[in-house]
This record gives sequence, structure tokens and C-alpha cells, in this order.
Amino acid sequence: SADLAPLNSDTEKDRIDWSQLDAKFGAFPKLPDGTKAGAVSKTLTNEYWRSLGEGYKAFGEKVKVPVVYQAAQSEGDQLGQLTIAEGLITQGYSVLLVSPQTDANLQPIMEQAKAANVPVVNVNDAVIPQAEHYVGNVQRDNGVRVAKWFIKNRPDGGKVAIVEGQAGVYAAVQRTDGFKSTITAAGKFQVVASVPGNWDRQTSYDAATNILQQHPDLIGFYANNDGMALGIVEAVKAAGLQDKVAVFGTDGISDAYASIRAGELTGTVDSFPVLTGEVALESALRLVAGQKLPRVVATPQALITKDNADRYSGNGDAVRKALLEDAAAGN
Amino acid sequence: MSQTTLVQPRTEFLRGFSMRDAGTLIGLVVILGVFGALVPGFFAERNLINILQQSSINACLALGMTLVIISGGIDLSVGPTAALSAVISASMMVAGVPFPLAIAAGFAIGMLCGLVNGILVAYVGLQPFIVTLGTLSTYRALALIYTGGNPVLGLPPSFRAIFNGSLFGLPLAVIIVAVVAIIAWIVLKKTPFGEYLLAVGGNEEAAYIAGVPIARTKIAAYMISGLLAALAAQILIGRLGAAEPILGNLWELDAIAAAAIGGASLMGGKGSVIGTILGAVILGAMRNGLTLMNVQSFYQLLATGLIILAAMLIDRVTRGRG
Amino acid sequence: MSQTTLVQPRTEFLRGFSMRDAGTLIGLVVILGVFGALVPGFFAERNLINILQQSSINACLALGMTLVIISGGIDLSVGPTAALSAVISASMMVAGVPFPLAIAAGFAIGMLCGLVNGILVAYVGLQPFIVTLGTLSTYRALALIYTGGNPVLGLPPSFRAIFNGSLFGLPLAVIIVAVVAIIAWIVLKKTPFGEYLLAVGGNEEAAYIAGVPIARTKIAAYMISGLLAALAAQILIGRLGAAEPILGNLWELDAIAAAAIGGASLMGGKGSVIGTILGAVILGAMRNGLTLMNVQSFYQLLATGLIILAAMLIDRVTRGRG
Amino acid sequence: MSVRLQFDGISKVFPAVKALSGVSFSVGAGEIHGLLGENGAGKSTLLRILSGVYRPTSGSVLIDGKAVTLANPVAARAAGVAMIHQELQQVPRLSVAQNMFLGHPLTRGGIFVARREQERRAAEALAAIDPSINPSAPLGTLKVAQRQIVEIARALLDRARIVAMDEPTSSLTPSEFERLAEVVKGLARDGVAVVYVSHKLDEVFGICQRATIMRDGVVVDSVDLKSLSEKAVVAMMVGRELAQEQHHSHATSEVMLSVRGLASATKVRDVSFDLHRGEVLGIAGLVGSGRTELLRLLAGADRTTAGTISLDGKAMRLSSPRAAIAAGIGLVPEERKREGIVPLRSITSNMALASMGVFAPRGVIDHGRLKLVAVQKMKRVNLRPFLLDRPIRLFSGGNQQKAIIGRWLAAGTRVLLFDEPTRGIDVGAKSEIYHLIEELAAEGHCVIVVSSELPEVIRLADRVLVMRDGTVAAELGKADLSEQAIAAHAIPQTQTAAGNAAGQDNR
Ligand SMILES: Nc1ncnc2c1ncn2[C@@H]1O[C@H](COP(=O)(O)OP(=O)(O)OP(=O)(O)O)[C@@H](O)[C@H]1O
Ligand SMILES: Nc1ncnc2c1ncn2[C@@H]1O[C@H](COP(=O)(O)OP(=O)(O)OP(=O)(O)O)[C@@H](O)[C@H]1O
Ligand SMILES: [Mg+2]
Ligand SMILES: [Mg+2]
Repeated sequence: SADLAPLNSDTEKDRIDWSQLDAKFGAFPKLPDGTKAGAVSKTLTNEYWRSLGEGYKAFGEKVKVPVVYQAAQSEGDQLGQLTIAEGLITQGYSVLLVSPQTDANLQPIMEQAKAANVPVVNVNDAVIPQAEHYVGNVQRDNGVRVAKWFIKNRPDGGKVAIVEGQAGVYAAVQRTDGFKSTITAAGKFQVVASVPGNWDRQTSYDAATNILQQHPDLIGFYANNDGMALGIVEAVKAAGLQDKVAVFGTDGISDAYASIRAGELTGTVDSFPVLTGEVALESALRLVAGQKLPRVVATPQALITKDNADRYSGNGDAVRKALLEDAAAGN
Repeated sequence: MSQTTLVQPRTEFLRGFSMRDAGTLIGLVVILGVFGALVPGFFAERNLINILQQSSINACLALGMTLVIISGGIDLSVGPTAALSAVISASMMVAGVPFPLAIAAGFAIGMLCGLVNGILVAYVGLQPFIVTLGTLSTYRALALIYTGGNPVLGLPPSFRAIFNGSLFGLPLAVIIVAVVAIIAWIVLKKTPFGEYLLAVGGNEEAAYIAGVPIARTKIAAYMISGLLAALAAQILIGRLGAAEPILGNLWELDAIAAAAIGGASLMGGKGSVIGTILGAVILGAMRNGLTLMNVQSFYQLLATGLIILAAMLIDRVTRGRG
Repeated sequence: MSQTTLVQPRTEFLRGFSMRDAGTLIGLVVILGVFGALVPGFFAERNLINILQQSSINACLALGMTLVIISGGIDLSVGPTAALSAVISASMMVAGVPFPLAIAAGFAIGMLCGLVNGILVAYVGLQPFIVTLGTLSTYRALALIYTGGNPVLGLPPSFRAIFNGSLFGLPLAVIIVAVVAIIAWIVLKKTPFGEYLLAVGGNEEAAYIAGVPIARTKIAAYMISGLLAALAAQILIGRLGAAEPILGNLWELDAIAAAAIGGASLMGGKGSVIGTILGAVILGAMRNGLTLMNVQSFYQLLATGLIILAAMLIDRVTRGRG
Repeated sequence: MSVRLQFDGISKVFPAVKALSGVSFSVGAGEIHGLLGENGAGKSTLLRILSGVYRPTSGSVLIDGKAVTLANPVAARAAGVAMIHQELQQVPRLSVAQNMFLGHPLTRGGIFVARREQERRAAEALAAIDPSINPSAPLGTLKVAQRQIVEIARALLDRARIVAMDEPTSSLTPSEFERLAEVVKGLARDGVAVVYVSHKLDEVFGICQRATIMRDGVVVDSVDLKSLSEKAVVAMMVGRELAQEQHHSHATSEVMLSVRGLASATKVRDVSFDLHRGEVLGIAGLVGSGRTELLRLLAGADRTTAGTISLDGKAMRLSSPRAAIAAGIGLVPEERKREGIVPLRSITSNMALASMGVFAPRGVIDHGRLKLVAVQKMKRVNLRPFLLDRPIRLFSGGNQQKAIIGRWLAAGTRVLLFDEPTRGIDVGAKSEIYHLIEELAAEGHCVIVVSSELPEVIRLADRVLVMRDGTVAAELGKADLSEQAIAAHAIPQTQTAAGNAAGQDNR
């Protein structure tokens, strides 16, 4: 596998949509006895990662596979996460699901896991270049979907601004780029500001206040995650511009849904972390059972606004059904 | 004697504004000048108020930090203290507790966090840096465990109105912090406690021999720092409408930077309320200006570092050696 | 005469291992004991080697930090220094520069970063905390700008082999850091520079009158810290096979914690190489043990905070006042 | 005369050192009681117990016949004890008045510090000794002597029943001592018990009626000073007779150090002199006349603004102490604690600091050789206790001074600059240091001694420069040397009140 090209999860050709798993690889296979799965993610301080863990647990319970789910103590704790992952390998798990802090910090795991003959599945956001298996959504597409909303719903164009995540983080770079390139390509729109919000509500609030003060005619914000978007919503409200400025986030955490229903946040791009967790564990266990999956399993995402919020909330099965319909409709 | 009394207030005022503060002021003026030249609308009243508002939280923390630094300590745990206080008082409000009571509880939590820091420093005799590094993790973990990692939403509008209101065109948060600053200035300059702080940080052995209550003085400094962190937390959750357990990440660095730019010495015994406020405004103006200039994030980080160094250098040069 | 010379080495060795270090050692033993009792397989040879390997990077940084702290300073910029050095040396390797040359360039970058810190502290006379807070942002920004925020991938396997190899069953990284520790111990205990560090941190004025080259000593301490940050970076990118501009986030806190647990005083003039190594291993063992126990991350954070405090307390109690 | 203060079997054990064992003696109300002993005899330790800084290992303190528990300084003050500490215990950034009222400030309404009232009361207390000190000036801007006067005035404020004075005059001039003596006698007339520690025996004989003599932590005897000679007291202190001191000159005609037109930015102006091989040059002058600053210029510690310095006929630029040391010039500084010692390091390390390069010819310190040299040099200066690995901060001031002198012996320094070399140093050690200085001169070193104690200057110097206002006012050869002659040149002619010579230099 040394000849494997560095992975770009957004563009990799060897991919399958999650909705096709059953169709292409049949029903969920029988697993060897004593199969257990270990998972490590970025941090539990963000709801997204906790939901991912719920997905792991839900699917684990469904197929009776014990799952251990750990996370680093804070976002950016690169070596701490490596320590956790190494611990999981020594403890003899059948498969490892990792959501690395950065593209490189879990690199040593790949070799250790290979030596221990444990498959590793890279689950969402940061991408390990040598990863043989990746489950997640297309990061760039988050930004693209929001841009398309603007193009469709604000035909006159106008000024928009981006509040970015931590400088240099893959997801932040891709989401920003997707939004920026799509919306500029449409003409009419001007990205008047693209400033760091560091995944932080307070920083984003202050940045949005400053941007609004300079560009009172702004028509919209795109934030790289929901926490930042919710901070921006407050800044927009404080400036009394809630009817003029559309605010979008990313991730689809529950607070974002609540805010959308309350008519404050305009929308978010939900990447369905619970479902992603289920799909990731399913894919991982299929690997344990010896199936040869494509390198990338793409998970769903959808732009949520007040109009469709109900369709994508509700219990897991309902969402799954809705998304399968979407997949069938080619969304 | 009566003559002295008449003349006193003026000299007192001048004494309050020292040479060192003048250095910080020059730093601020230079930075404002540069941004004013580069950013159209930087000096708009609206924007200046923005700068003050955005500096207010850091200024509030930095005032407490200044007192702790003067006492010869440091408080790295202000962010998590604020977070713990915020989530507890927010969840009380959401549970229907009248908000004055919930705010009081938040303040109590802040002071309790400070008390723990203070006891470990003053009675157990551990190093302040490492004590508050330990409680930095501990308080953060408590906030996360208490909320399960989720933000507390749905704060009552009446509560939010307090911290979002304006008076005479100034945001209430700014006015609150200004009042805190005046109190801190009076405490430091006019009360025995202020003298004790300077003495404990300046020469602990001499202070002990003179009968200064060392432990109580240090503990009080940490408790004030905790209280002001809790106040900063209330201002923030009032503004954002949500209390997150991860609120206040890296606040300690901004607060220390403001205090240091304002002339506080991390060796203790030295620090100025006016300087600290100017330091916080320097940092706030910088963030504001960089955003308005739409500087790309890597270059913003670069500018942040360079401006901190520049502020210290300007001060150094205007003040000369010493 | 000959007798004195013969007796010297043994007493010297014992002198190297002080009472204070014994306190840290007891802290380590207690923590190992607790985890050993709670976690099956904690004492497995494989796991003990893991602990050493996982501690090695922090130990490397903490050694440099110890020297800086002894000199009365602090270096918050170690993480970004490591990142800058890593991305530049990695991109040289990827561009085909022979890796010894690229490593040397990385070391040079690390020392250059330290030199800048040192000059600002020693010649310009700014406070170490605030200088390195400024360069913390500056160096990080430079690393991000240099790479455009992207990781540098595709390091040559020959390079990676050095840092990933083993000798006598011990990972080479561990051996390298052990060698560095021995050198640091010798430098601190046996060379004029070590005495100068202790004197400058202990009483700068007296050291000046006694002819100690104050500025050069301080600058050297920061340069060594930068060099060791660069070495830590090489070890890490060797392990990871990639150099990221955001590498080394929060390294400074772990390094300071290790040095402080090991007995370094942030007031300067005091610190121990052996203590620092023990401090780094305490932190490493703690991370490892908590992971093996599958402690949820919020509770891991709680344990991290409490164990730092506990390590300091154990040391305090075993050592008594002073 | 009723017994006001009684020490009853006081012992104090520090880790590894027994500082006091079974010390008992008493002091009457209205008595000025001398406490004498060599460096390290335990005087300060005893007084620190009296003032609540240390707790005794055993034994008790009785005040007016009642045993008191002096758990901390506050308790001691409440029990009526005021103390002047040997090491100045002050906060440089606070004002003089704030320092004097530290720990028990006067307040308005119990909330605000009554600054002006404090300053008024401070000025009153200072007036008796040095009215020129401004109570609102930051203490850090004062000179050592003034700081010591502030320390004394602080103790007077307390209106205590017992005043303990631990070397209150170590930085003061004789005229300042005279005024202090009046104040102390006034206290005694009011019934205060005074314990007076000093190494200046003339002072002790001047104001004390009785004295207790200590050696190695035990009381040798309590004696009536009226009936004893100084020589006998000294013999009791050091346990042997000290030989009568005689001046010996070893000066040659060979010029070693030559200074022309030296000036600094602040004080020193147009200083010129020659220093000969084997010569001991004394520098006398009032406090603030620029002596310390001149030595700092010669030691490379401060920048010169004009003038030349040449050593052995070669012009030199003394850009730093390091350069001066390399040229063979070393300074024993005035403020030992601030400029002399590295407190946490051992005697050996402190000694070797200036000559580390010599002990590390190949980059690594040869600890064997270092130890041999340390043993040799510290034997020569007679360090007590002879514990070379012990942190220097645990030694008495006199022994710290010996280690600093040893530093220059080890560095092979040729020109030694002593600034108040025997400040706070006992008679025995003092005579040892005098002998040392003479031996150094005999070996061909040259020595400059700055001292405010005129007998010391006269005893040591082959020649004396009298400084006034930053410049050399007179040069006195051995023949012209007398206390009167020095004083006549030191005091500015235009000035009437000599006391104002120490005039406040408030920047
Ligand atoms: N804190 C301490 N720890 C250990 N030993 C101490 C401490 N303080 C004093 N000593 C020792 O106690 C002894 C008595 O010291 P002390 O300072 O009382 O002497 P002294 O008579 O005041 O001397 P001097 O005339 O030099 O002031 C000395 O041997 C000193 O080294
Ligand atoms: N208030 C002050 N502000 C600034 N510098 C001062 C002040 N007082 C003293 N100094 C500096 O310290 C030096 C004091 O020592 P100086 O050489 O004048 O006196 P001296 O004759 O050695 O007397 P002393 O016995 O006090 O040392 C002064 O030359 C001056 O440069
Ligand atoms: Mg004494
Ligand atoms: Mg002097």
C-alpha cells in the first residue's frame, strides 16, 4: 500500500455513497467472535464529535459489537490524541476508527496498526494522506451548498463575509474555499471579509460586529461551524439587521436546529454525525469481515433551513429514510 | 495644612497617572494612528465604541490579573473559572431561578475558584503558575462534566437586556468595566489592601515582618480575579445568549498580555490599573483594525504577535531603561 | 590531594540527585503504583517503553525550558519554534536536499528563533513572558505563511528511519533524549555556563558584578531551548512522516508543567535536569494510564489537572517547607 | 530598675545547625543593653525570635515577668516589641511613609489609607535623625544610609516597650550615630528596654550600660561595661586576645593603576589619581559624595562619560565588570545581599563565579581543583561554619563577605576595590579582613578601600583621598592623616549644618 496516492477525500475516485453499501456489498456480514472496535476523535467539547460517538455506539449495539470511544482533552491536543490511539492499538481492538486532529498527527498509527494487522478507518474532517479507508462527507461541499443557496435566493447578489475556523485546519480551508470560489464564480457577489473566528463564539461575535459596522449593507455570513454561526447571529441581532443578513453555519448541531426553527439562524449544512458514525462503524466492521470496500465511503450532508428542518430532525430512522430518498433523487 | 489639602487632589491625580502609563498611552496612540491611517472609518464613533465594547471583557479579566500579578502570582485559570461560573449560573436561570440570584451564584463560584487557587498558593506554598495550570484543567473539566459539553441556551431576555443595554450611548458592559476599573484603582492606590498587594509582591519577607497578612492578601487577590472572571462571563453570556463550557479559551493569555503591556511585572510588586486598561484597549483596537482591514488569518496572527512586541518596544523606548 | 580526587565522583553523583529530586521521584512512584494497581498490563515492558517514547518529546522541550526557567525566564514559543523548524527542514528534504543538511537547517532555525527571544529579553530588556507570547504568534504565523497552511508530506524514509529505529529494544527517540538529558545535566552541573545560568536567575545584579556575561547567558538559554524545540520537531516529523505548520500546539504548557513538577522555580535560579525528566515521565505515565483505563475525555482532563496538583503536593509534603 | 525583658533558656535549631542553645539573660526597663558576639554567634537569631519571625525550639521569652507567645511579627508588636532588622526589610516601590506604616496603616474611616497623616507622623519620627528625608518619596530612590534611618524611625513609631536594634548603624556615619544615640537615650529615659547589637564597640561602650556576650550560640557572660575594657570584651567575644593593630605599608613607587579626569553621567566628575603596586588607598567622604559610584566605574559596572583608566601603563576600556575582571580588577560591593551573593548557591559556587573559566580549562569544571581552591581560600578568610556546599544565604553577613573576598582571591585579582568592607562584620573578622588586605598589598596587589569609618581608613590606608561632591577634594598622605583632617575636607565649606550633607537626592 506504499504506492497508495495521498488521499484527498473530496476528490478521490475510488468511492461509494453510503446509500449504496447494502446494494453493492450485501447485508451486514457475520463477524468473527470477539470483534471489538476502538474509536478516537478530536474532542468531546464539540457536539459534533459526541454525536459521532453516539452513532458508533448505536450501531455497535445493533450488531452487538463493543465500542470504546475516546477523545483528546482539547481540540488541537495532537500528541495526546496520538497517545490515545497508540493505547488502543496495544489493547488489541479489531478495528480502529480515527478522526485525527490534523492530517499528520496520527500517522504513526497507520504503521503500528498495519503491523498489528488492524484496519484503520479515517472518519471525517482531517485526512491522513496514507489512509486506506475514509468515511466522511465532502468538506468543500459544505461551503458550496451555502453558496448555491445565496445564488438561488439572492439573485441580486451583494456583499457576503466568511468567518473561518482555526487557521490551517483542513476542514476550515476546504469549507471556506468551496464557498468562496462558488459564490465569486457567480458574479454579482463580493466576499468583503474572510476573517478567523478560531471556532470560537466570542471571537466570531466580535468579528461579525466589526464587519457589519463597516458593511451595513452586507447580505450574508458563512461560518465554518455552527458555534461561530450562533455567535454571528447574536451580533446580527445586536446590530438590528436580522431581517437583512442571512447567517449560515456548518455541522447541524442541535442548537443550530433550534435557532433555525426560531427564525434566527438562516441555515446550516448538516453532515449528520450520528449517521456518519453508524456508517463509519458499519464500514469498519465490513472490513473486519473481509469485504473490500472502496477507499472512500461518502456520507450525506444537506442544507438545512427553516423549510426543511423537520424533515431532517426527528429520530434516527426517519432521518435515514429521508437521506436515502435524497440519495435516490441524486441530491 | 489646609493649603496642602487643596493642592493634594491634583498631585494625587498625576501620581495616579505615572510615567509608565504615559509610555503605554503612547503605544496606544501610535497603534490607533496607524490603523486610523489605514482603515477608513476606524475613528467613527460607532467603531470606537465597538473597540471599547470588545475590549471590555479582556479589560475586566486583566484587572483581576493585574492584582494577582502585583501580588507576585499569576492566574492561568481565569478562562475555565469564567466557564464554570457561566454554565452554573446560566443553568440556574434556565431552571427558573431569578437572575439576580443566579448571577450572585455565578460570582460565588468565581470567588470559590479563586479561593482554591489562593489557598494552594498561600497556605500550601505551591507555585502560582503550576497551581493555576492545574486548576485550568480542573475547572474546565468540571464545566464540561456539569454540562455534558453542551452549551446552556435560553437565557431570559431580562437578563440579557442588562448586559446588552446602553447608557448615554455607551454599552452597559463598558460602563460596568469602567466602574470596576475605578474601584480597582481606588483599591490599589488608596486602601491598605492595595499597599499589602504591592508589599507582598515587592518584598514578601519584609511584608511578613511588617505584619502584613500575606496569606489573606494573596487569597484575596485570587478571589478578586475569580470574581472578575465571573463578571466577564456574565457580560459574555449576556451578549451571546448562551453559556458554553468551552467559553474563555486562552483568555488568560490576553489578560496577561494586557497587564504586561500596561506595565505589570511578572516578578511582582508592580502594576497599574490605568496601564492595564490601556493595554486591553491596545489589544482590542488591534483585533478590530485587523478585521476591518480584512487581513488574511495567517497575517492576522503575524500582526498580533508583532503588535504585542511593538507595544512593549514603544513603551521601552519612551520610558528608557528601568 | 589524591584522596579528595578519588572520592569526588561518588559524592558528585549523589549531589546530582538532590532531596528535591527524591520528592519528584516519590511522586512518580505513587502515580505509577496507582496506575499499576488499576490498569492490567500497565507494567508490561511494551507499555513502559510506550510511556518513555510518549514522554520523550515533552522531555526534550522541558529540558530546554528548564534552562530558560533557571535563568529567570520562560519560553512560551517552543511549539511554534518547533513548527517553523519542522516545516522548513521538511520542505528542504522534500525538495531533495540531503537530510542531514535539512536537519541542520532545522536546528539553525530553532536556534535563530531562540536568538530573537534572547535578544529581546537580554538586550532590549523586555519581560520574557510577553516576548515569547509575542513570538508564539509570530513564529506560528510564519510557519503557516511559509506552507500556506498545508502539511509538508513525503519525507524520505531514510530520514524517518533514524527517528523511528530502535537500539537495544529502546526507541531511538528515547535514547536521543536520554543523551540530551545527560548533556544538559553535565552542562548544568559541570560547566561555567551552568553556574552562570544559576547565578543569573538567582541574583542577576550580583552575577553582573561578578563578571558573569548576563546577556550571553540568557541568549544561550533561549537558543538551547529553540534548538531542543527543533530537535523535538525532528523526532516528531520523523514519527509522523509529515510536518505541519500547526504542530506543537500547547507544547509550552506541558514543558513548563514538567519543569515545575521537577522542581524548577519560575522565579529563577532553581531547577533540576533529573527532576524535569521525572516530571515529563509523570505526565507521560498519567496520559498513558488514563487512556488505558478508557477514562472519558472530560474526566481525563479532570485527572490531568488533579494529578498536576497532586504531584506538586506530594513533593511539597515529602520535602517540607522551603 | 524592674526587669522588662527576660530570655529563659532559648534554643534554636535550624536544619543541620544549632544557632542558639540555652540563652538566658535579662534587660531592665530603661536599660540599653548591648548584645555582642562574632558573626554567626546567634544575635540576629535571638532577636528574630523576640520579634516573632522565628519560633524558638525551646525556651521562653518573658516580658514584664509574663511568658509571652510570639507566634508571628504581629503578635510581637502587640506584645510591645519593635525591631530594627539587620537586613533592610523594605518594599522599594512604596513610599517612605508607606513603608514605615506597612502592616498597620493609619486609615480614614477604616477604609482608605490616610496618606497625609502617615506622612506627617513619618516626618516627625524622621526629624530626630534625618529631617531631609522626604516621607512621600519612593523608598527605592533613597540611599542605603537613608533607608537604614527609615528603618530606625519605623521602630520609633511603634512606641514599644522593647526595642531591638540589630546593627542599626551599619551604614551610618558617626554624626548620624550621635543623633541616634540621643534618640535611644530618650527611649531609655521613657522606660523602654533597648537591646542594641553592633560590631562597632565604641558605639556600644558609648550608650550601653550592660552587655551580653555570645559565642557560638551560647551566652558567655552578661557584663557591666563600666568595669571592663574594650580589649577584655573583645577577648570574651572571640575567645582569645586580639593583637594591637598596627598599620604596615607595602607601597612601592611603581604605578599600577592610573586614573585621569574620570567622570560619570550622574555624580563623579574629574577624578584623577595614581595607585601604586602594594598600596592601600583609602577613600573617605560623606555619604553620597560619590565613592560607591567611583568604585563602580573602576569595576566596569557603570559607564564613564569622560576620562581614562590605564593599568600597567596600558589604557583600558572598562566596558563591563567582565572586562574589568579580565584586566585584574574586582569589586567587593557595598550592598552584599543585592550585589554580592547568589543566595541559593553554595559558598564554593559564589566564590568561583568570577573565575569559572579558570576552573574549567577544557570547558568542564574541574570540581576536584575547585574544591581544593575553595578549601584553601575559605581557610584563608576563616569561613565559619566551614561548610563549603551550604547555600550562602544561610551564612551570617560577615561570612558572606568573606566568601566574596575569597572570590577575588580565587580570581587572582590584582586591583581589589572594597566598598565598606567591614560593614556588619565582627571585630575578630574585621581584624582578619584588615590582615588580609595587608597581606594582599604585601603580595603586590593594590587595594582601594572606601569606608565611612574613619578609624578603619586610618588603620588601613597608606594614603587617603577625600571625596566631596563627586570629586577628589584632598589627598592626605600618612603623615597628614587624622579624623579631623578628613572631616575638614569632606564637609563642604559653605555648608553650615553637617547633617545636611547627606541631603536628599530625589532624582
Ligand atoms: N534560616 C536559617 N537556616 C539555617 N541556619 C541559619 C538560619 N539563620 C541563621 N542561621 C545560622 O545560625 C547562626 C547564627 O546566625 P545569626 O544570623 O543569628 O548570627 P549573628 O550573630 O546575627 O551574626 P552577624 O553578626 O553576622 O549578624 C549562623 O551559623 C547562621 O548560619
Ligand atoms: N535617590 C537616588 N536616586 C538615584 N540614584 C541614587 C540615589 N541615591 C543614590 N544614588 C546613586 O547611588 C550612589 C550612592 O553612592 P555614592 O557614591 O553617591 O555615595 P557614597 O559616597 O558611596 O556613600 P554611601 O555610603 O551612601 O555609599 C550615587 O552616586 C547615585 O548615583
Ligand atoms: Mg546578625
Ligand atoms: Mg557607598
